[in-house]
Amino acid sequence: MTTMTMAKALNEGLRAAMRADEKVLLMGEDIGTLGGVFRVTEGLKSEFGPRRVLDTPLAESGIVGSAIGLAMRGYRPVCEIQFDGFVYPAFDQITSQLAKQTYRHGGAQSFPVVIRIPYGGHIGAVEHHQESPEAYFAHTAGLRVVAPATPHDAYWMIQEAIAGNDPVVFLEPKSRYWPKGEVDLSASGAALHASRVVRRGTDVTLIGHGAMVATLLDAAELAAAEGVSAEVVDLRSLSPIDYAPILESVRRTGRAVVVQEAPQQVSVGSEIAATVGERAFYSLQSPVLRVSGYDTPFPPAKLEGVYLPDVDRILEAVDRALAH
Amino acid sequence: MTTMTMAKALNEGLRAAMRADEKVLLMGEDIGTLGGVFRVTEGLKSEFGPRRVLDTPLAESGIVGSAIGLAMRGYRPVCEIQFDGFVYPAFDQITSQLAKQTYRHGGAQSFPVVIRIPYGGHIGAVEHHQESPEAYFAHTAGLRVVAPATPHDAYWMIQEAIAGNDPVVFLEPKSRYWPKGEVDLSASGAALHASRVVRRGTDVTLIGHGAMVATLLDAAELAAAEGVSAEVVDLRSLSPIDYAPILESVRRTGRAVVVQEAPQQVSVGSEIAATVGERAFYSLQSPVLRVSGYDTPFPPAKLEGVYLPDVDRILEAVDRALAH
Amino acid sequence: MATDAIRLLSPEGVLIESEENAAWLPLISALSEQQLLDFHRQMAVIRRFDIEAGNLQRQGQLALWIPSLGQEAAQVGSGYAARAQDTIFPAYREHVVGRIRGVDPMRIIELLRGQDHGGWDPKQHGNFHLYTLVIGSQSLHATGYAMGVAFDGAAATGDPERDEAVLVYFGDGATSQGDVSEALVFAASYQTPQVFFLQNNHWAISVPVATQSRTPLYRRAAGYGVAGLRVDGNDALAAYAVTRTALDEARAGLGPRFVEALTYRMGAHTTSDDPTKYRDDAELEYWTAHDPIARFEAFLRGRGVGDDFFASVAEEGEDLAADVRRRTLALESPPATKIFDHVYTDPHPDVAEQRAWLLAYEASFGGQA
Amino acid sequence: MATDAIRLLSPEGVLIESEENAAWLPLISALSEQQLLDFHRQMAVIRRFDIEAGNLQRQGQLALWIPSLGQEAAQVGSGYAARAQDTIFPAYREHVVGRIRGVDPMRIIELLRGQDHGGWDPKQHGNFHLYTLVIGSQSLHATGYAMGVAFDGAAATGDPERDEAVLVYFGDGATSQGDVSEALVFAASYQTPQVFFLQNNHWAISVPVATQSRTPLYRRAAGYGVAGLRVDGNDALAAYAVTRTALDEARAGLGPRFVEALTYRMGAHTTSDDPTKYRDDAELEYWTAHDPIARFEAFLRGRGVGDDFFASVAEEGEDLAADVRRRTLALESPPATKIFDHVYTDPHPDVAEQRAWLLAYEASFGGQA
Ligand SMILES: Cc1ncc(C[n+]2csc(CCOP(=O)(O)OP(=O)(O)O)c2C)c(N)n1
Ligand SMILES: Cc1ncc(C[n+]2csc(CCOP(=O)(O)OP(=O)(O)O)c2C)c(N)n1
Ligand SMILES: [Mg+2]
Ligand SMILES: [Mg+2]
Repeated sequence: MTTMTMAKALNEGLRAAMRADEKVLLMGEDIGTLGGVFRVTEGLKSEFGPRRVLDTPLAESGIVGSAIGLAMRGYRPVCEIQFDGFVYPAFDQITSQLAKQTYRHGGAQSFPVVIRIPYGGHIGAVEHHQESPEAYFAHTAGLRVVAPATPHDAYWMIQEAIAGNDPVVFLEPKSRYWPKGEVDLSASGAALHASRVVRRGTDVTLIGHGAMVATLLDAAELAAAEGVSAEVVDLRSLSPIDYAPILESVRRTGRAVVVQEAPQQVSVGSEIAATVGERAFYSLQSPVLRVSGYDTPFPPAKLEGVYLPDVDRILEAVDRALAH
Repeated sequence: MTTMTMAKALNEGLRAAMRADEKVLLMGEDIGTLGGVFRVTEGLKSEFGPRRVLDTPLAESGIVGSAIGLAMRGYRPVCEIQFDGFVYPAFDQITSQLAKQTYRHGGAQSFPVVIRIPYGGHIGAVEHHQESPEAYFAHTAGLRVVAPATPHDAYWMIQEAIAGNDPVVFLEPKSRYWPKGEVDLSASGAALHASRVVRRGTDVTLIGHGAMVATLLDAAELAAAEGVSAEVVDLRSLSPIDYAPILESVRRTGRAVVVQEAPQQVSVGSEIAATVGERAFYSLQSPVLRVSGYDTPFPPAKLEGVYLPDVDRILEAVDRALAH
Repeated sequence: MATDAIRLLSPEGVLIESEENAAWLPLISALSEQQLLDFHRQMAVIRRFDIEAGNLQRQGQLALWIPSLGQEAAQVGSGYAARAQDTIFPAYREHVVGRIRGVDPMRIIELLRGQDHGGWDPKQHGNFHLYTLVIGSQSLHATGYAMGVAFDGAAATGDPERDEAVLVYFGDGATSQGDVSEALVFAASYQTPQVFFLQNNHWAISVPVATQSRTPLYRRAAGYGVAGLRVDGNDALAAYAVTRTALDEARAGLGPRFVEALTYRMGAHTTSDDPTKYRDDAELEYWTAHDPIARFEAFLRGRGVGDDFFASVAEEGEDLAADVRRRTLALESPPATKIFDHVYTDPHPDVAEQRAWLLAYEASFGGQA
Repeated sequence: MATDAIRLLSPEGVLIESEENAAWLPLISALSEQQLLDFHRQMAVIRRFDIEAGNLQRQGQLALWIPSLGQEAAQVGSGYAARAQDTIFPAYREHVVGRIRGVDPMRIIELLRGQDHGGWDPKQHGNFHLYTLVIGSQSLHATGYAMGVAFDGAAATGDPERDEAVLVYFGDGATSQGDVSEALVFAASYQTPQVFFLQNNHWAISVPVATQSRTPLYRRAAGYGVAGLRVDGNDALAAYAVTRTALDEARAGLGPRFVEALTYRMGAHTTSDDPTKYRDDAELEYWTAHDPIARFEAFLRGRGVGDDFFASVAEEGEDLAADVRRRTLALESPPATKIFDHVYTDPHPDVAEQRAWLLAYEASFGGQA
């Protein structure tokens, strides 16, 4: 066990993946000499050289499109998109090409391309730098979508994502880059898509991913002080979603609140509410509630505190769930 | 009342909008001299000239991006995307620019841009020509998303979409372009976002949009023969969704089945199931069920019949809903 | 035909042994008689196939047909210019190139019938990649692949028999797509061993090339630091010599190259299209008079190739057409569960669950699945 | 500095009255003394403001600061080249141009503090559009706007005092984005009255311009049929003369133009950046010696402008800095409900509902909303 930030854990995970397989290469804007705007790739260009850590031209479609070609050549490209809001120029290559290539090739060829996206709010940044675009990818068949919540998960999940044979959108909760946590560099980790119960409880199930997991734990702590026992599930994977622990939990608690930073409409939260509503129908004592970003563009930084779900809004929903 | 196809109704609606406001202009690939690959814009270039009906270069981001600039100049551009699967190159301009411009401008400027997309399956076409991308747009705050199911709705909805002051993604169910229906050219239509009950029933509420509405009506007819009374709601608008008629219906029937061509995960159907599950919780006698495309890429044409929801799959879900 | 296009065969089929062609002519002399005959055979046989496929579409057997009619010379010349170790990324109209690289035309039939979205494994078929229907996308895949070739040290070793190059096809309409520009940027930045081959067939469905560009398109390349040339695309020999040279330069590590072949889409864009709505008879007449296959036939006849050969080619075309018709009519629908195959490479719980559901559902009707 | 760049002022600030500059010099002679002084004033005052804004960011008052340091000449020359009726689409670093067009620098402060995503109404502020943070996007907006100008008949009437043109700014990194290529395609196709103004400051964050292009970027334009020129971007007079001419040609209906200004980002990319990680001291030294403001000051002094003027400019800079600091410290957070304002122009039920919910929710805490 060692203590490190998520940024460092990702760095170590990438390093381990690159050492394990020389076909792994990194590409993106400013990831080489600079080490990425979040320093996640720091030191990797000097260790592995400019042919394995590529400072690309400034073009996201170019990055993903050429990564597809590199995958056809047998490489395992890991692309960095500098910020969440800059992934959209690559959307066509991701949606119509990357996600569908394995299918189109009838399995004759795999497309092990990982797209790393620092995502989400809480860092007080300007427009396009605080978004949560997971719904777009989770709706797209052919992609896998994951988001670690802790340094330890980041460490093994990035390696699992790279080692797998499918395209993975790897969402990194950028507000969690700097807090430190325990990382077991020798542990091999769980299956990439396994959700996990991070706190046991009996009255209500709180479900979230990425930076929201820490907020949910805070909320559960406060709820406990008020006599409410909340179970917290870290989704880890947004596509596919590992429903078994969620349904098991909801069948016990009878109540669920799904929390996310993304806008609510047609979101991963909607999907979970729909599926839990369907599969745990007879166990539910109150409707599955969602706490999300509002259905507006991500607001100016000074208002992100209003926009993003916080402990108070989560507890308000818990109260509503329990009031039923 | 006159009888015409949806393609013709759209053509007449566009013509009426262009006559009413000289700032309305059409842009897209092959929409001028050819009249569009579906002939929806037939005759408009000869009536309004090449400055109001633009055969653009082959670049979707260019089309939407320049439409934004034209809107800044006071125009009301109506863009045609040739097929559903070709909208993704424009995704950045739609998501990060068009959807957010009004917000960014603090209302100093409106962005009345309509993006027409022939969408959906049932026409036996090759890859990228049969998709239902509505979830991507319905998740995006700042856009409105609508889809007519009949020639009459197409006629007035396209005019409402153009007359409104917000960006609208206007989804045209291409398999419904050719069947004829009654169109009242003098009726002004409902509010753009009003859903409508198209068949009354008491046992189960069937909800859908676009080409699925006709399928739902067929299913309801067959269900009636088996003694099941199904109510059918045509959503018409996917963002915002007009829930009042839906909730009113579900509160009566206690059962709902949402049907769509799009893949199920993180879809408009998920949103409706989540919201109905939340707002009609105490009325539901069985879980809200979804019948959707599978969570795979849209398959080769020979298999679209397997992929797309049909009467049998809808009735199977109705049976399940009633069995609870 | 613009005067800045390289032309080795006159419209009458005469080899133009001019001063300015001096650089290219040795490449033509180096072609064996058999190779020249093959140029013609591939063009003529695929044209016959093309007509048959169009008929099959009209008879409801295919969802769509995309003819290569009129563009055979650009394709046969560039296709044969590629060496065995090269990798090719087509758009969707390169039936001649596919045949040269060993793709059974039935795979293209099946694709456009709606049986499959791909159809062949590029690795097993002359490194000829799948058709790409989203305009311009493949240009980036080709560039990425070529980056990989360079990173692997599989180019620029100085051995043209082993050094690899990449050839990517796209149309005049495609040049307007941002992806093609980004592909040029990446290619120039990584100095990929790659040739961009533009078939300027003068139309993007109903839109004339003048809407895409008011300046000759081969000049686009220079702005990216990529050397560009224009060739008479209805002249198979010019297409061959120029592409051959470009590929060999690229494989030698001299950087990416760009070739614009001026040709003409003599037929409809696809069977869904009606070109009489938007283009002149005169234009079609001009280009019919410049038919690439007729030109090559005249060239061969000028070299003494006789009726026997042309009759054998016609017969081969008829045989292929008949065979394709027969095999098309014998095609069966793929099994329903194919919709779930290879959505992912690794196991996926949702796909497995939906597949199981479909099987159980179909079984409930009495096992028609 | 590349030799193909147009330069009117030597690095020592001497006007180069050479043969090859003959076409441009009359434009400079036509500038009044006051105009020349204003060139300097705007550059120097914004540089002082820029430093203050950087300090405010470091003190936690701003989310980010984007300096224009080093690029003032390219901006002041091109900014003054635009006529009142012209419309300008900046990227995000054009503080000098914004000031010329009447945007209060506080609006930029508020944007980068995170109070607002926009900040001003272009129609009320010299037709200076909002900053666009997604690289290259604004190039298409500018082209669309310019299409509208052409469709309105507001250009090419022959009256330069009334004919409108559009000026769009972007960086060297942006040239790699597909959108910029598509903007060139559309501009050429519709022959828009528009100037593409590229500030090549040699870096895109940590990536040198050589990664984006191995050939001079102004040559990119010719491949689209757009005339392109390169100018010494640290020479305010050259930037002025060339952009003025390009805009006047564009407004006259001669088609779009492209100007590459060679300049240098002397500071960090933004306050989040640390350029010592990726660039040489020597490079910075070279460019510091070529500081555009120092060059212009030398030019003015050569014309007899004295200390008084420079002192008054320094004072104006100090005043602005103090004023901006004072006003920044006085800023209050926007009201919570601002997140719902103007998401749509027409009423929207979901927004209304969520807004009402928020108000009720905040009221439940005792009305802090
Ligand atoms: C991104 C995208 N937009 C639109 C289309 C529809 N479309 C198919 S072919 C075509 C014209 C292509 O023209 P060109 O690139 O010249 O190739 P050609 O068909 O002439 O060979 C269009 C617009 C598409 N396939 N992809
Ligand atoms: C689409 C997109 N990708 C990435 C970024 C992140 N980013 C912001 S500025 C920048 C570099 C821009 O370089 P350049 O165009 O040369 O302009 P400069 O900042 O040098 O003025 C990058 C990569 C972005 N804003 N937008
Ligand atoms: Mg073409
Ligand atoms: Mg730059």
